[in-house]
Amino acid sequence: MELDSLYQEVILDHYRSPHHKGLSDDKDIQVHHNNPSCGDEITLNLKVQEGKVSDISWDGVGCSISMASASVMSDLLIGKTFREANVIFEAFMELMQSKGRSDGDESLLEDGVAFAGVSKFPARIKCALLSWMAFKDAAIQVME
Amino acid sequence: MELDSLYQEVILDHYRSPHHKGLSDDKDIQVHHNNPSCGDEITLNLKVQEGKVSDISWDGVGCSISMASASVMSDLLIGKTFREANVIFEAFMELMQSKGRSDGDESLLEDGVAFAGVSKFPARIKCALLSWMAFKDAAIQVME
Amino acid sequence: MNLDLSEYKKDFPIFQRKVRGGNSLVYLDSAATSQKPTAVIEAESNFYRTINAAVHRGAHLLAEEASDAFEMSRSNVASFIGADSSEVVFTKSATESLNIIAYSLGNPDSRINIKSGDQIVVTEMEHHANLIPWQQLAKRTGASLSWLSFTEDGRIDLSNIKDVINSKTKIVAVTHQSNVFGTILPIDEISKAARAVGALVVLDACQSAPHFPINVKELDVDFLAFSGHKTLGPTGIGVLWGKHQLLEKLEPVVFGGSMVDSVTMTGATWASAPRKFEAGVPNMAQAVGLSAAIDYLRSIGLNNIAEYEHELTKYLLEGLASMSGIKVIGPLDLKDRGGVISFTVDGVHPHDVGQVLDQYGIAVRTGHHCAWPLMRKLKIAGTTRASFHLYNNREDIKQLIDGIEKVKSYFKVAK
Amino acid sequence: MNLDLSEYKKDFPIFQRKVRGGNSLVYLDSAATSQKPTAVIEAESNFYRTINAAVHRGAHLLAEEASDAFEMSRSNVASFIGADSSEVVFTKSATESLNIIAYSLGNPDSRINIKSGDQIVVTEMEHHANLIPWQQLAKRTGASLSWLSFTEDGRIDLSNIKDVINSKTKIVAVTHQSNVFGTILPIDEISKAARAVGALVVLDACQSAPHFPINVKELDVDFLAFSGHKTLGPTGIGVLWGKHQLLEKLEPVVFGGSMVDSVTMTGATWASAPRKFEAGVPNMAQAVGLSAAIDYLRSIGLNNIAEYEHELTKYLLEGLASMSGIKVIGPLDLKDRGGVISFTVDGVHPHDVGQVLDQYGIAVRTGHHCAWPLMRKLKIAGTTRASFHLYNNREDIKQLIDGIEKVKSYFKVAK
Ligand SMILES: Cc1ncc(COP(=O)(O)O)c(C=O)c1O
Ligand SMILES: Cc1ncc(COP(=O)(O)O)c(C=O)c1O
Repeated sequence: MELDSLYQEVILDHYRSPHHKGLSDDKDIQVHHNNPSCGDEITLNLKVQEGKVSDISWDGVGCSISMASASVMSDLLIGKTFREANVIFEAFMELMQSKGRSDGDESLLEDGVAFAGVSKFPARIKCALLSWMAFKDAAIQVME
Repeated sequence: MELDSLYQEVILDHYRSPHHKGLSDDKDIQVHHNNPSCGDEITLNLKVQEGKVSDISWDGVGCSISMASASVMSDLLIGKTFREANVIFEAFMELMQSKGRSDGDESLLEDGVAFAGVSKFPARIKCALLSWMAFKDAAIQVME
Repeated sequence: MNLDLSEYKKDFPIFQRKVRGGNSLVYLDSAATSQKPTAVIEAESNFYRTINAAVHRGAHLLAEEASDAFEMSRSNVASFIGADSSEVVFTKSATESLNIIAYSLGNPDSRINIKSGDQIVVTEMEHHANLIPWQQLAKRTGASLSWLSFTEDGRIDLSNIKDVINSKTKIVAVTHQSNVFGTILPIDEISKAARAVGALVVLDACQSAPHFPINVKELDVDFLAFSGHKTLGPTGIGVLWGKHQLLEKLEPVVFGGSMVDSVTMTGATWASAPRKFEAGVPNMAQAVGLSAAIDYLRSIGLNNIAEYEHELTKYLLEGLASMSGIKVIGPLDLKDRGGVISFTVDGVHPHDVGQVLDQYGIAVRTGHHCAWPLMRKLKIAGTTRASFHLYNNREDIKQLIDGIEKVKSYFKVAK
Repeated sequence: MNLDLSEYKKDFPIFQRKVRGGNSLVYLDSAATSQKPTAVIEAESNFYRTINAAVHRGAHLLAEEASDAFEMSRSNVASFIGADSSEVVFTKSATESLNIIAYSLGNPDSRINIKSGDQIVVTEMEHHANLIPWQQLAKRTGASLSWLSFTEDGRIDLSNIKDVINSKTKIVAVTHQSNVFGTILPIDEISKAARAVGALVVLDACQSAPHFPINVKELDVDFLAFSGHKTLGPTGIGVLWGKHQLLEKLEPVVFGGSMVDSVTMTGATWASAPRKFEAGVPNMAQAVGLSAAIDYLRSIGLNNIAEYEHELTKYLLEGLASMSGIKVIGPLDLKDRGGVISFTVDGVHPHDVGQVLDQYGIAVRTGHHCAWPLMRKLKIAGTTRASFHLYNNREDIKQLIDGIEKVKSYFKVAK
């Protein structure tokens, strides 16, 4: 069923048991983003050490796609340099814009490739991107 | 031709040689009205004596219908009591709303019956009424 | 079902299409926008095909016919709400209607206006369109904004109405029917409180005018707004009604052609209402389409539509009550309640509920429904909302109930 | 005629009807509103028939398809004027577009705004829609309004431009083509003067966008407005274009749903442009219709249309020049001139001219054309105006010329 390409098992697993959820006290910056069309919200804490994403923690309310995406993103980016994080970020963006025509680079995106199906549902792309946009915003702010 | 029912000879005559055109100095009140959709304008001076319309004079720019109507109206109302003037006013209103189904009461409206055809041209009714509305406004103001 | 309106569904061409997965369309999103019968679509296109011309400016036949059609539409809208033609302003949407009132009341040149220290009252269940314009008016003028709250089951809380609507209150702006709860508000009580302190009442009739008979005189309000597109009419048209003597006291808001009495380089004076509120070449084809929508609604009868939707509402509320893990957000009973039913599914986010339903051709709305403060107060992210119009039927509701069961099993929510 | 666009007339269903006296329709009033090709009428109705749903809020297929269609229309409009999608705001009309800019620039919270002592510059040939909003902005803020005048033959008078556009000037709002004279204004020179003093340029493109290719980057302006209904598109839709970085600095004007980032009972924050300027369920079907109009215009080629109208203009100007008692109000030559020709007939009021022409099926506009200050300056009550679009032809002009002769003989004006 078409739906299964959207709600891959990996996504539902992350949704039910999200990683890095719960804001840690140790942070360099906190950002709050929301999706005004559906009301989903995320608060994201970012900690930086020696040019690396040393920690991400987050909290929020949202649909399975947005919450699973925050979980997967945290897994992917923690421990990466900002340069590496940016490559992953761009790869995820590209996947989201692929309209279902890309499977994603699993070596880069790991569990993130499960979101390939989301790109066929235009209304859900912004769900998948909520946490990524929050991260990007936090990263820019922390650089300044 | 349909047009001839609008532009009766009487109307064109009044248009070419309007009566009571040219503002007299002797007035109790002056009003200025316009027709914002076409820009036609009329200034009307009213003089009252012993409950009578003792004089009307006017000036303005406008189409044949509006100018002829001012001319015919002046002829009709000068010398009448306000009560009589009001009866004539109402008769003219009724004629304008008749959608071509009335010939008008010639004993009351005299040359004014020439405007019967105007009632078939909705866009022109307000032309025919410009001076009448100015008169009504002046009469109300002078009463106050 | 006592009343059967099923014969009318065929008048709505959209139901001939198939949606995702080859399913028939089960459209349960009429509170967002309604579908259009052929009569409306054709009224709009026939305007273009036969009499299209700019109204009010014309010395030619088309302009005359277009003006006639436009003004006939105005009378038709007026009679639909028990008003006079001179009181009906065509706007682009209910949102614009409400903004126009707020801007005009904020203009110090209006002969009634809002000043610093005045108070504006809304409710905590307003749609953003009947909240933010008032927030902004308060901000511009130095007035304050207060609100009536709501009870657990989504009814307006009038317990403190005498405190909230007080001697400082100049405007009370409320919705006639909540677009989240489906609750119909007791406008008479609210108007009475407003009248007692000399405040104006603005009614957001977006969710009422399309569904049951309304009459501005009986409602005893001062201004009223509704949208064409929720009333089976075209998009791009809304209605602003205001009492004539009030409209005459107000300054216009949008400036341009056809709304003036006279213009020089240094200033302008205005035509009378409603003309002064309609600058520019208006949405003529849409006005004519809205008029056709009103004719269509009246040919069925607003009372019949209300009764029919009431029965559908009863049926859905009963269906939802029989399911586990479903919470209706709004009144569970049928008293003063329209055909808008919001609910949550335990353990499944509304967006995911909507997505699964969509897979089966069922169109519902999910989220905060532009009533974010309401959601915040309830501490929920949003709801799934089903809303009706006359083209819905029991089968649609059965499909929705079945669909919700599929949602629960898809997301492995305990039965 | 070098270029023949006559094959396109059949695309416009209105030309199948007969008007007063059983005559064919000679429609010469496109500057007021244009006629619509079937492709536009059907695009609008097909929206209702197949994908009608509220955009931007939907978790269902129709909402997705409607949003797609709406946003595609936006991109199409953007590319039509050489802009980016994020810079195109759908409004209800050019009038609304111009009012939105004026209101937003008057809001002290906008990061660019007009203050007491600032100066706004317009021209003396503006349509009321590009004059009164600025008068009102000046009034609200304490700014002053100045204007560039025009020469005898209806061209803009730039002789004192350095005085008029001076260091106090913050906005220069001008028309691209006069809707009375037909003159095309030298926007480059005006922009240059505005740039020299750091003023913003607002262009009223109502009479240009529908008739010749325009590109906002080449024009070097900051804001631009045009109407759908004059561009072969539906009524009830207009376009506001603004440079993205400017739109981002401006506060929204109409408040409601879908334009927010976040909302509480006490305040709200805004989405980014263009969304923040589009409160409420938008005029979706009309946006889709406008997009179809743009496709249609482009399929013929705006350059071809301009050239074709140029030839018609030449033909009419020659025709009028050969008649006695006719005075063209506007340039007699063809340089920088569009297909709008105003004239007076000695001894006959424009309204009477129009009435007689109407009797022969010829639709022209008469009066002040919402440019009353222009008429005052010329000391005339109004003009008769003939204006073209691609569906006109030489035969229409012959009929007009013959019609004018009939007017003269009807009113017994000396030959
Ligand atoms: C030059 C000009 N500006 C502005 C307008 C206003 O356009 P609309 O009435 O479509 O808002 C018009 C047309 O009426 C016009 O010709
Ligand atoms: C209660 C209520 N008020 C106002 C609006 C705004 O209507 P529109 O978007 O048609 O302007 C809506 C619908 O969106 C509504 O449901």
